[in-house]
Amino acid sequence: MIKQLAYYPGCSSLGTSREYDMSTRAVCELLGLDLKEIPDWSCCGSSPAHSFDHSLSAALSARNLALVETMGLDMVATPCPSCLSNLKTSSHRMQRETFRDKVNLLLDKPYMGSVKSMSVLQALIEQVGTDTIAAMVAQPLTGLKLAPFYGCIMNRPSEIMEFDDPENPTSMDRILTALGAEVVPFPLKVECCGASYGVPFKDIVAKLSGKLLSCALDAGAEAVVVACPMCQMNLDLRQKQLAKPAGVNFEIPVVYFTQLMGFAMGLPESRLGFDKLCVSPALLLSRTLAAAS
Amino acid sequence: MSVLTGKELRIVGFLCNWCSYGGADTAGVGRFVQPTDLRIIRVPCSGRIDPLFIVKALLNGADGVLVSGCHPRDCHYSQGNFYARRRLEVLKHFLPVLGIDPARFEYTWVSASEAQRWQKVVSSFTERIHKLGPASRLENTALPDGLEKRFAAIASGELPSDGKAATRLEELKDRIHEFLPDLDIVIGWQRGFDALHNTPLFMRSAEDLEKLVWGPLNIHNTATYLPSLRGKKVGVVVKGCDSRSVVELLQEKLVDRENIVVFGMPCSGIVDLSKIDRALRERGTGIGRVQAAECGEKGVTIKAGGQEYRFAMEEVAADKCFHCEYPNAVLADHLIGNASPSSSNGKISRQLAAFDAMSLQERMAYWRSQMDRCIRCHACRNACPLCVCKDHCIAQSRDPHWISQEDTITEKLMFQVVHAVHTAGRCTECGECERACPMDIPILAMKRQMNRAIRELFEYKAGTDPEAVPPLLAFQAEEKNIHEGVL
Amino acid sequence: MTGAKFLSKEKLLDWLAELGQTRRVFMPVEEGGKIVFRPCTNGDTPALVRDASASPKGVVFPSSAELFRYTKTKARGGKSSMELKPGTEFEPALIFGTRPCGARGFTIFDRVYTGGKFNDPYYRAARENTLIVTLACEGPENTCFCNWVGSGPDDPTGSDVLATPVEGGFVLESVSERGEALLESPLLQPAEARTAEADSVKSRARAELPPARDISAAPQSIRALFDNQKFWDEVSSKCLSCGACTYLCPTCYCFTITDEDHGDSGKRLRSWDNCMSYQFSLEASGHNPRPTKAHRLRNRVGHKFSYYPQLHEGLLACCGCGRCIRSCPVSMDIREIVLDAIDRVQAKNCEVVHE
Amino acid sequence: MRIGVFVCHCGSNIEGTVDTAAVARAALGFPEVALATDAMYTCSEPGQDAIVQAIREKGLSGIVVASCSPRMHENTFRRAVERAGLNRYMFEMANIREHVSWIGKDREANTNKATELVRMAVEKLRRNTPLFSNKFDVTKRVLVIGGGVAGIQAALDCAEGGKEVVLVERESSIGGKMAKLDKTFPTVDCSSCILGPKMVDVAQHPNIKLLACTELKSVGGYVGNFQVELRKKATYVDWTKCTGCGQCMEKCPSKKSEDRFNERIGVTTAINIPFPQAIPKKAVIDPASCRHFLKGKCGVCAKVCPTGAIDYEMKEEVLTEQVGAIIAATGYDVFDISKIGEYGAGRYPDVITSLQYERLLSASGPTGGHIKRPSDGAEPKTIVFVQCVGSRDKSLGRPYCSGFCCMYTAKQAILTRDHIPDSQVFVFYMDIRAPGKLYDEFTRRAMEEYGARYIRGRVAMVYPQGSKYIVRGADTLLGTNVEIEADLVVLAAGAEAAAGAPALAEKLRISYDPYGFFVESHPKLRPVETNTAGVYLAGSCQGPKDIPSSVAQGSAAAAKVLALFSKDKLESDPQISRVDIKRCVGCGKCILTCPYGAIKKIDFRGEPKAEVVATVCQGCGICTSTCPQGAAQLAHFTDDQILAEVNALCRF
Repeated sequence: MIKQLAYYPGCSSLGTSREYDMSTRAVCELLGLDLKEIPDWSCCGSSPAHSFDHSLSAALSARNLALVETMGLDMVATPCPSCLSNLKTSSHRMQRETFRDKVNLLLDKPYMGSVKSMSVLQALIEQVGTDTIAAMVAQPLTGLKLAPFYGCIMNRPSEIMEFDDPENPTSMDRILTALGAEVVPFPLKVECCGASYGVPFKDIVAKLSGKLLSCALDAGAEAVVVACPMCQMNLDLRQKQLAKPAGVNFEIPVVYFTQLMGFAMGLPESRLGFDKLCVSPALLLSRTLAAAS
Repeated sequence: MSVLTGKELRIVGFLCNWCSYGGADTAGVGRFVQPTDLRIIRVPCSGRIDPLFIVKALLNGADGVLVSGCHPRDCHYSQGNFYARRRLEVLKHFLPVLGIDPARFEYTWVSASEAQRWQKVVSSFTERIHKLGPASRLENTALPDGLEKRFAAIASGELPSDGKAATRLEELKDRIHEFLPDLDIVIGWQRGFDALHNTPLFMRSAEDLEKLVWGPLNIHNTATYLPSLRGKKVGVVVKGCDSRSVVELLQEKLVDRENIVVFGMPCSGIVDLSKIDRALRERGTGIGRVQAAECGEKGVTIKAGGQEYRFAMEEVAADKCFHCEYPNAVLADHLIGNASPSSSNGKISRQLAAFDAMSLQERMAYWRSQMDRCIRCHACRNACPLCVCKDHCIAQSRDPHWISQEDTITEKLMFQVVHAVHTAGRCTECGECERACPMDIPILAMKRQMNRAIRELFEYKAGTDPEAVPPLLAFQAEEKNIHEGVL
Repeated sequence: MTGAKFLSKEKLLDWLAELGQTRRVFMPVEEGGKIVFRPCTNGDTPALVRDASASPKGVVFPSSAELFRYTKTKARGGKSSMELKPGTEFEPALIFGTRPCGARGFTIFDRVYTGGKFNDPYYRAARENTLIVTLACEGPENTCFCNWVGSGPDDPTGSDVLATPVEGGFVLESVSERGEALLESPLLQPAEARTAEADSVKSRARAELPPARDISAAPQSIRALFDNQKFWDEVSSKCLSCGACTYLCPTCYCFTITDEDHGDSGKRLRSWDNCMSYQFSLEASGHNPRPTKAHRLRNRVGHKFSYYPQLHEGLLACCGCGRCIRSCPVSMDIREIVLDAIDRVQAKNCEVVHE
Repeated sequence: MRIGVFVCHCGSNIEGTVDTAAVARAALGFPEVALATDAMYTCSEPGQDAIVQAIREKGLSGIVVASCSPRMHENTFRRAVERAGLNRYMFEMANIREHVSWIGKDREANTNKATELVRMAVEKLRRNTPLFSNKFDVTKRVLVIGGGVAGIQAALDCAEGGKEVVLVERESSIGGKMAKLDKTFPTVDCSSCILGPKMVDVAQHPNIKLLACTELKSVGGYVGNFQVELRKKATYVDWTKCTGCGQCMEKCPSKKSEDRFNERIGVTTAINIPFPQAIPKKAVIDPASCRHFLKGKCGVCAKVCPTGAIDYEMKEEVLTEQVGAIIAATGYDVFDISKIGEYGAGRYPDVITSLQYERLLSASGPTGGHIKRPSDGAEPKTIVFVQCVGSRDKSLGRPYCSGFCCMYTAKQAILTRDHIPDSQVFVFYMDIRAPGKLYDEFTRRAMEEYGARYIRGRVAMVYPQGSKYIVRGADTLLGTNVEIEADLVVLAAGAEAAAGAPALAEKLRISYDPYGFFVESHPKLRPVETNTAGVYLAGSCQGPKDIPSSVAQGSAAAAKVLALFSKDKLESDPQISRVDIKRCVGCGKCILTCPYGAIKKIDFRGEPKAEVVATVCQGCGICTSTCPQGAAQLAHFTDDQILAEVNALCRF
């Protein structure tokens, strides 16, 4: 049965995380999730908006949510945890009547509060389920040791995000296991990668991200699997910068979980965008293909 | 001697001995200055507070009533405030139908140590009452013009339907015939003194069975007789609404399941004789001159004074039949067919909609004008299938002495409040109270309001589940829909 | 004796207003679909198309009347004294628009309260100060049976004036001396030829009534069935034991006395009571000689059709207005019960004869 | 009725803002008031004498005192009117101090309000009737529920006082949490050395009937006369034959039973005696791991048992006991640390609770008293203790302080350094709460003498790195983050109400707080009583407690029981509900809502009626507000009495 969800790609999808967006659309299509892109969606405001003004930040998200209501849908999925965080926080705050009125004043069309926001990860877990995912696997990722990395805001704060365990989430672990891969115990799976310090304090980012990659390597991972454009960029793009302080030359692929899903389900590479990654997973993936055949 | 005119208003407090009375004491010991209006009545537990005390106070001169007890879970008697919370919350929802501003009544929780909180509660409640000003008194209200018109303007709705009503009677008779030998009595309906008036029938023999009739003139709730026939083997023919009374009686163990046999008849609505009377009067005749009447699928055809009048069912059906959710018996040993229910869509009745459209002042004035007619015959009570106290009703008791023999409107209204409060969470809205009223006083409105509160608060409908406990005889430690403690 | 007078419809309210100058005028008005007797006020029009839902008895015999109030006063030294004040004095009244049955009802009261060895001052004061202008009936309702009890649609018993509706107005005939005085109003015209029209209205109404059933055997029959619990159980099975019948009945005269005490002051009330109620015969011990509704219904029927006639020269304590049938929530029919009782006793007697 | 009204000045407490003479004058005008006067101190001896004298001389039949709160002096005045020969319930109080004179300075308004309160009291009093207590016998046996140190103390004290005690314990041995401890603070003496003899005393005391592996099934009756049903679980070993020799344990082939006594550090045999000092020292089979039950064959224990005590067919039994009082001493449970995801308990084997650590320290524990990491058995060198885990944490629904964690953490720090002198000990804390005798000195010793490094701050996260664990936290005093590489992380798990405490409370008809701890009658003045007469509390079931407090409460509860049992007859409170059988229609609504089960259905001449069991009724009045006919009336708070008060206010 096909399920319809509104889809909010978020700005990263237009640039740094096009591969995430591509693979998400491809995988969802295959699994019967009909993603309807919100027409005329706008930026969620990201961190700058809410650091400046809560009602402005909420209005940016609420505009998109109100658009979902016009679409006649009651669920929206977004690949980006940062966008999700804004959508959810806005909805949460707008449960308060005074705040809701204030925000709706800023909008052309008021948001009635009927939309449930979720990550693509949550949509895949709750609307599709690991059983269906496992059943769709064409080339299992047998023998692939993966460290799933959720990032710091996918599940937190738990009373707003309301998905999975905030300290020890396992949803991505379960998907990867369903794909046939081996998930290594990765204690830092909800640590901060330092994304927002990416420009001003590169040394902090180097420390935080470096520790993450070291931990993944220590745990025996051959690749880090992510669900966040920010994390992906930090961990993948900066591996050269991280190498020096950590004293390790990492060279560990950092892939989106949707890419791996697409790969395991036999989708063509052109729809998954592995070529957009800095550290190429090609070697790993060809090994899996070889093992499978 | 009274409250200081111009300075104070009459505020009555009911406080439990263990927590809130102690809290008020602690506030005194701490010299927490409070307004002087409040007069405190000490009771052992908030569970002791009969909501009727509060209505009594509000109808008789109080401008505000404040109840305070132990915090939930802190009750000295472990459960008293849980019961109190349900009953008082329901009362709060009920008061507006009388035209009493619910803000004049508040309940809250204050522990023996919360002196400051008590001060805040008293101060803010007193302030609230002063903002509202002196309460309007029932005797001093005047009815605005055109209220009746506003009532009439509110549309009714859809009726249930049963295409095969005509053929059902024989099937019913056969079925009763089969079981009659094992039963002492079977209750049904027969034709009464004229063509429009049916009357309850008590069948004891096959001969009686021949008198049995079926149709929209079977307006009486047969379940009403069941509690008084306890101990006998009784068969009872029921419409959907009657069956809910049977279920409620079973819920309350007022009848024994093994002693009753329920014959469920699908119902496509009953008539409201007062509506027919009104319609006939508009046409220059009256219900007293009816010579013949016939009820068909399309409605009622009446011959009166040599003329024939036709009324569509929509014109003359009882209000309760519109949006009827239960045209079929919810419990039956023998179900004689099925009617299709009308879409209820959670719509409220015309009557309630009319009340909602009135201001509080108007509601009070409306009751004043309506209750004036009351002759205190208590037909409302005696027709009520759930008024099982009947002979021992507190309306006629000197000890306890809730209601006096003075025929003031306040006393008459007080009795109606007693009825509504005592049937709260139990009433199935069969409408017998209003139908039985020889003066056509719209007393069902109070029960409808009460039921709306019960539905909203407890998601409960009386008389639908024989195993359910009526909500005011139960509680939950955490009440999903009660959010008290605004003070 | 002044002859009959004609009152035109247009002048009805003026006439009532004129009467209202010297006494309180009560008339039937419509309220919430029912007709009740209310003091006549400006702008109200009487509801005369049919008999009132309530009976006119409340004007003379209020549902709750203050007999007296008392106040206790304490003097210094602990001695106290009690002061009694009589209840409000009955101001002269006039009932307009009751039907003959309602007026006849008062005569049944009279025999009890003023006719025999007892003299009820409160009732007497009210009755003597109340005039009754009765409206003759143009036709019967299904519940009417005044002809069974010796009355009729133009029965003047108990009235002071009998008004018969004719085209464009009423023909007024005085029944009593006090009634005669009422006809002296300049608003009235001599009835002249309209009297004949009135007579034909009356005879038409009489003719329209279904023939009366013979219930002369009722007193003996009901007495014979006194101990027949089965009979009373059966006829009362659908009775709800409420008081609608008694409180609406123009002839039910029972009352109860209560003191509403407020400490040092209070009042004594006389209120309608109702033999269908459990409390009516409840004794202080907790014993109740009429514990079931069957006992109580037996009393109501028996009182009207057997016990009262025995005390009052065979006159029934029923005026045949049919209110108890019309307003009964379960459509009980007192006629049916009386006939049933007569039939049963007759059938039994026949059996005896046959044997 | 002839009523006397006494309006008290309370020195200037009342008179300062209330014109008491005016109140008295006004009262004289109230119904049936024969005498009204003001007095300086009504509660003083001359004040009370004046009341007594007035009753005798003026023939008064009811008294109203307008003074302080009835919660203060109602009993004082009731005794006074009783001395004068009146029934104690022919008395009412108007609270014109706490509710009037102390809360406002407007003399006019206060005087008016005081007068109204007096009117209310007079109107109520006019409807009062004399009430009389009933006397009934007392069964002088006590049930103690829970064999931890509090229950043991209570049982021993009652037994020593010459009363029979039934002590029930859910586990197979008494001893409770204390039996699991290695040492106790602040003396660092051996826990089993001080508890052991007491446990033996319990076993040997002629007045104590010890029922282990037993739980409370139901409670009926009332103070002085409880009927208690006890459920004795099937142990599959006939304890009358078992000598506790332990041969069965040695031979048992199934070694996968969870070791509850050792806090699930390791496993144990399916047939088991939990620890060497167990009382009673009897074996129990765990059918969840016993091969006989799982596979249908084995029978090794039955073969080796020298007394033939094994009985695989044993069934659960229900016992009935008659007792006059009940002491609940059901203790607490340890907070489930796996609920805190960031600490990884449950995922990381070397993140353990303090009580598990206690077992590692104990010579009778699974490691024989050597501190070994559960993961690899290695001796840890760096040990991090984290305090307030599941305490003082609103986000976990545990806002309260568990009270004893600071102390036992200090003790464990000290013991760690004793056991492994070259170890490093870190303690993360929020505040040190050590208010007991020698307590603060003890924590200082841990820091100063034993070199435990106390870091003020919360731990954010624990995660493994190699064979170690990184403990990341904040040092709020230095304002920095800290990361410690630890070998073992010990979480000072807080106390929570024992599993099933709310259900037990409902059986005992006592209140419990939102966390499941039982609620005492008064937090200060009645700390071991409950609101149900005859039921007392001891130990941590009322709230987290350390050993001295638990023992003190055990003794206190015992003292209450002994005081109760010192009377041969008890008097019931006559302020209870009564059912007017003439009004009752037997609808049973009161039975449904009575929280005490104090109303029963009776048959009266073939009709159902309700009847109040006078000794069970506690006088809450729920039945009165439930009964539509007004048949159930709470004496002294009847509908008419409350209506009189309402009318006194609203009619004037």
